[in-house]
Amino acid sequence: MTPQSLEVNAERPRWDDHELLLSENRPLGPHHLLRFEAPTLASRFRPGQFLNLNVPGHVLRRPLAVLRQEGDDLELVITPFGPGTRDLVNLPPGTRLRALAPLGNGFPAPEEDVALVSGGAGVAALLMTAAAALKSGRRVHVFHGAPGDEDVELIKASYGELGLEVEYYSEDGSYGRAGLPTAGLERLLADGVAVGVYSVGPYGLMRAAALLALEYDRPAYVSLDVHMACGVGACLSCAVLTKSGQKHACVDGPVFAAEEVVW
Amino acid sequence: MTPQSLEVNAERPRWDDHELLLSENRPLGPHHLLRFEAPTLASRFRPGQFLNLNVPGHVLRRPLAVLRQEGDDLELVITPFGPGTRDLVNLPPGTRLRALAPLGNGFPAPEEDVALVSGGAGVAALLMTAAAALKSGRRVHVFHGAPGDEDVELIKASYGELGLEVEYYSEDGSYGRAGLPTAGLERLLADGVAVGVYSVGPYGLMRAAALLALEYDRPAYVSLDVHMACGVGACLSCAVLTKSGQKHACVDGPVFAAEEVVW
Amino acid sequence: MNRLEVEFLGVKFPNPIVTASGTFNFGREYAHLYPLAKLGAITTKGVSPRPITGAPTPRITETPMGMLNAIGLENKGVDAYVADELPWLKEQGARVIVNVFGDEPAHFAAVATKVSPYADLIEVNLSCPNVHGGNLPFAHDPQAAAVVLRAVKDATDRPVLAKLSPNGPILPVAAALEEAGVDGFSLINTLLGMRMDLDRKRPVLGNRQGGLSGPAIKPVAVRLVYELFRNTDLPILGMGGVTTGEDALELALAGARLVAVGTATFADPYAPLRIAAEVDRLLAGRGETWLDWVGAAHTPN
Amino acid sequence: MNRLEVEFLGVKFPNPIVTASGTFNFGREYAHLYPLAKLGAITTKGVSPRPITGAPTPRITETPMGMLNAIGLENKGVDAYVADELPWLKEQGARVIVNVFGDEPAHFAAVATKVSPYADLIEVNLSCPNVHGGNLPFAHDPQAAAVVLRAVKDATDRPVLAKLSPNGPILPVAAALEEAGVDGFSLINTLLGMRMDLDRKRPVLGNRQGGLSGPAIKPVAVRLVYELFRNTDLPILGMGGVTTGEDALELALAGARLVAVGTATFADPYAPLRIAAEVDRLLAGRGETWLDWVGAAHTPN
Ligand SMILES: Cc1cc2nc3c(=O)[nH]c(=O)nc-3n(C[C@H](O)[C@H](O)[C@H](O)COP(=O)(O)OP(=O)(O)OC[C@H]3O[C@@H](n4cnc5c(N)ncnc54)[C@H](O)[C@@H]3O)c2cc1C
Ligand SMILES: Cc1cc2nc3c(=O)[nH]c(=O)nc-3n(C[C@H](O)[C@H](O)[C@H](O)COP(=O)(O)OP(=O)(O)OC[C@H]3O[C@@H](n4cnc5c(N)ncnc54)[C@H](O)[C@@H]3O)c2cc1C
Ligand SMILES: Cc1cc2nc3c(=O)[nH]c(=O)nc-3n(C[C@H](O)[C@H](O)[C@H](O)COP(=O)(O)O)c2cc1C
Ligand SMILES: Cc1cc2nc3c(=O)[nH]c(=O)nc-3n(C[C@H](O)[C@H](O)[C@H](O)COP(=O)(O)O)c2cc1C
Ligand code: FES
Ligand code: FES
Repeated sequence: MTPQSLEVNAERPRWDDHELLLSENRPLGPHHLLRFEAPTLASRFRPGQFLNLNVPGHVLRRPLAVLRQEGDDLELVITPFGPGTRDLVNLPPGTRLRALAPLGNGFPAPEEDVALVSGGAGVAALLMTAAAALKSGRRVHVFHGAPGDEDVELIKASYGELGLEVEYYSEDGSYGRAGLPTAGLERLLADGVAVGVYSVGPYGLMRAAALLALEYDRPAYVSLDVHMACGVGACLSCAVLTKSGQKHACVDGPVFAAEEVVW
Repeated sequence: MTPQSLEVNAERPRWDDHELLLSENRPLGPHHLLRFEAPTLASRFRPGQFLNLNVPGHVLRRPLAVLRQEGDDLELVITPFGPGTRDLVNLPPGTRLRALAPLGNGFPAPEEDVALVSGGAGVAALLMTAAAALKSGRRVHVFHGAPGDEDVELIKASYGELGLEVEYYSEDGSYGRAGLPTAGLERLLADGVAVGVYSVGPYGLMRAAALLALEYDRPAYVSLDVHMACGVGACLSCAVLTKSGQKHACVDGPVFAAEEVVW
Repeated sequence: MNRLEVEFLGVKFPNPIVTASGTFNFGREYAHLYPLAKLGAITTKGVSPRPITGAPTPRITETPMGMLNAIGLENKGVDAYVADELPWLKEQGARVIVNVFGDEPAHFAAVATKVSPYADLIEVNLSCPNVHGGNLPFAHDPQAAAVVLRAVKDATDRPVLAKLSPNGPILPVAAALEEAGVDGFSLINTLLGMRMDLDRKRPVLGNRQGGLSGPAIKPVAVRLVYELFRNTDLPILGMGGVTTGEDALELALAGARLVAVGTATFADPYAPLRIAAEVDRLLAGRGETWLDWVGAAHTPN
Repeated sequence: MNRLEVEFLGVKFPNPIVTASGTFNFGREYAHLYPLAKLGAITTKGVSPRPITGAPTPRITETPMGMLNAIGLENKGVDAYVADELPWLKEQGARVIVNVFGDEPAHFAAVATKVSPYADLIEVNLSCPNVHGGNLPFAHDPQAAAVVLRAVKDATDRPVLAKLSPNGPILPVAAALEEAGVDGFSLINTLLGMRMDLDRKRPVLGNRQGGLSGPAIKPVAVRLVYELFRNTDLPILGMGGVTTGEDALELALAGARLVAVGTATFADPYAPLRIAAEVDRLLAGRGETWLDWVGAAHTPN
């Protein structure tokens, strides 16, 4: 199926092409935190939405979650991966970029306590949900996983700023607990704690978290990472197979309920 | 013929790939003056030589004459023309570039008084010859042409700094004398003044200056503007037809004696 | 004076810049940004007789100044578009070029008949594989292409463009299509290409290979439009990597009467309108019109 | 351990990165920068029986992440190179691939015979027009290409590579060449393209059209090497837009045993050595060798 049209989904905020001014770019371990002035986007993002950011010298924009938004300021966390993100994390403050935003459906507001299961820059897509949950008085359990200790600074600059305690898992045991963050989630769920599960990170991590939540009959949401060109429903590149047919991550997602996804 | 090999032309200075740090970039009317720190190139350029400068995001380097060199500092004048030069004149100070240099044969040292006939950024290729002539006590006559008054700042920042008076010709009569700078050259030659003629600018201007000099039996040199890829004799893109066969502007030129060129 | 106005096969276009098939869907996604009637025209996503799910993901990846796509012709099928999208699109006042395809001549024809009421022009995508012809695309088999074209011509009263592929010689196919009664040509479709994922040691795309588009292919587009123009009197809709007004004028010089913008729209949803405005500014500076440029690189100086 | 060492048709290369024909002349221009023996090999400028003056200028122009060239096969002719350049080049200790062409089979053969004493491999450029075959390049006429190849094979004891053109289908030509006894393939030569000069309303290049090279064409090169690898057991020298070690590994995954670097050398004369060093570093990080990558995208995961 082609994406639902804007007419059908009227509450989706209308996106446009906005100008962003890079005001700060600092490394957080292997990641970079980029802060922008984006007055025309002030308060436009819901938790889990994203923008499609241009990169000078590149033909396509890059989809990125919004870590934080305060007034005119907007922050992204970018992990250099291929040519585009490598160029992005090298841009000097003062650079003007453009972004299609706000895009995507975002996470549903938590209706109970939440468990966040993140890996790498997946934190970016979860932080606004964490803040919203705290604001509405929910408890927030955080399980974060990484190959080693490289995400410590990222955790501090994100969950840390909200005063959240993070159960950190490293695969090589170099920091926090050894193993995968789904171990923490499983313990929590096995203890019968009633949480909604939100997971963003590598596919394997999201899948494991989603299957655990389904096993314990808890609601769970993931943000799927699909290669995108337009970001707005026009190119059909971001197909996702769901139990109700083929969807498109940029408009029908990137957030999907765990039980909807064909894992 | 392929370019003369380095072996054959032993006095040609060996080029290499050098790093340049852009220290200043200021407009001079429609042109830009770019100043670089280039310590590894200090005192390497002879008048009329050029470098092949990289432009971020472009596959080929761009051949550009050296306006001035003092110690570690090196200055270029660039007229935005196509995508590459447009990008160059927009680079912020602090940008690091690379240049193959020094390239080309350069002008022969003046053996008598000289007449310079320039158009646009052609000034860049002539200024070091002007300085050398003055230093060896020759008289320097300068004729510069432009469509209108747009080259006034360029003239001030180049010939002006050497204390030279410039006979400025504008085609539309908006500054200096109305007409073409070859009018001034012709007057000088008709007066029987014994000068060597050096011309750099649009093809038509160089051709007219060269033919005048030949008519009055004066030595004349031009710097031919040919599309170049490698800049060092390897790609054979910069062919020039001369009376002694096909030459290549990057190594056998860019300077050619007027009587050698098949106009 | 409208410098940009151009007539093409009897249809009036307010400006020559149209969207390229598959890069603008049916226009709904961009309709809140500007009135779609301001575009020269919209070329729709390719429409087939029945719905197609498309290729496995990843379906796109970037390359130097280009992108590869292997969408796999995903579409909802002609009936859904005739029900939901095409009437809406005509209501917007937009000129509409409907891109059609199938896996045999009768299927192309069936789609053409159904979309005709909403189409100003029909564009026949010949790059799809000919399932009964050893999967060689119609675009590379002059006789098969001609059979498709004749079937479509019989099925519609709208002018029909054949969309040519740069992955094989175009002139023999163009000649066969002209013989079969085609009204005009559009080109170029994408060049086949591939990118490798070094971590997985595998092609990046789910479909392994995909179609290369964007500025990287512009020189190939300019050359093929130029060559075709020398060999036909039929009008040409040119495309391939157009991102600026200067790019559109390059294609016009080569012989394109209309110019489509595809990949550039992903990075800038306003691209088709911006490019039309840039062309207008360049022409105004010279006191010329678009038609002064169409094919001008071929006329004696 | 030398991770980069590779044997190709009986010749040992210290690393798989060689220069591409026409982009390094005969090496003399770069010999003061580094010992030419450090390169995997040098592929010479194309050599013809008699001197050729070449095409009118401009002969090159830039395009988005690419360049067009129409040098027109300028060269001094085989006798001059055998006298002045090839003996010198062999003295440098470099491995040498001599690129040869002509306008009929006997001319290719004559050049091959003369250069053989200095050649580790002979590369036959089939992209030049077949003057007795309606000017269709040999590369697009399987039978004509096979005749050339047989003539060259008879004229030399060196292994012979056929250089394929991406401007037409490659598999039929490759099959005919294999039948004719070719030892290996090199690809891709340039894609035909064009750029317009908006001021003159004319093609930029003196020759109007030229060959597109550089990063823009890399996806096309990866695809064609990949397709050829699936259809032949002969070794492949791959090229097209390689600028980094990652690019070279993409071509290796597709099936290239040697990789040539052309256009990148214009912007960085150290490019072939830098790319070899980058490949070495990437391989070292994984404890792998170059040969672990050659064709690896085709093996079951
Ligand atoms: C909704 C969403 C939110 C994201 N949020 C973040 C974030 O906050 N921080 C972060 O570091 N990364 C995030 N990503 C992943 C990020 O978009 C990719 O890492 C990036 O696009 C890769 O580009 P590249 O040039 O480095 O790699 P390349 O492989 O060169 O990219 C080539 C093309 O493929 C696409 N692509 C490649 N990998 C991915 C991928 N994993 N996901 C989507 N498209 C891809 C690119 O967009 C580009 O069009 C997000 C992805 C999505 C879909
Ligand atoms: C020896 C020499 C010295 C020069 N000195 C100066 C100078 O001091 N200041 C200045 O402004 N310009 C100078 N030029 C001209 C300058 O090199 C071109 O304007 C520039 O290369 C154009 O690049 P572009 O990207 O703007 O245009 P494009 O047309 O996009 O360039 C595309 C390609 O064509 C080549 N090209 C295009 N026009 C020219 C041209 N006129 N001459 C040579 N190559 C060209 C470019 O190098 C590039 O490879 C000189 C040229 C030569 C040969
Ligand atoms: C994502 C994508 C989808 C496309 N889908 C179609 C299609 O359905 N039918 C078709 O004829 N061409 C399709 N094309 C090709 C374009 O219409 C166009 O011919 C090509 O992309 C070159 O133009 P560009 O470089 O401006 O994108 C598609 C191109 C892209 C990038
Ligand atoms: C300026 C130039 C000259 C070339 N001359 C030849 C040639 O003489 N013979 C040949 O077989 N290929 C020639 N080629 C093609 C290259 O060898 C190579 O196949 C092509 O450029 C693709 O590689 P690249 O993208 O790394 O440059 C030439 C390419 C360029 C850019
Ligand atoms: S349809 Fe989702 S990225 Fe284009
Ligand atoms: S030979 Fe002169 S530019 Fe390459």
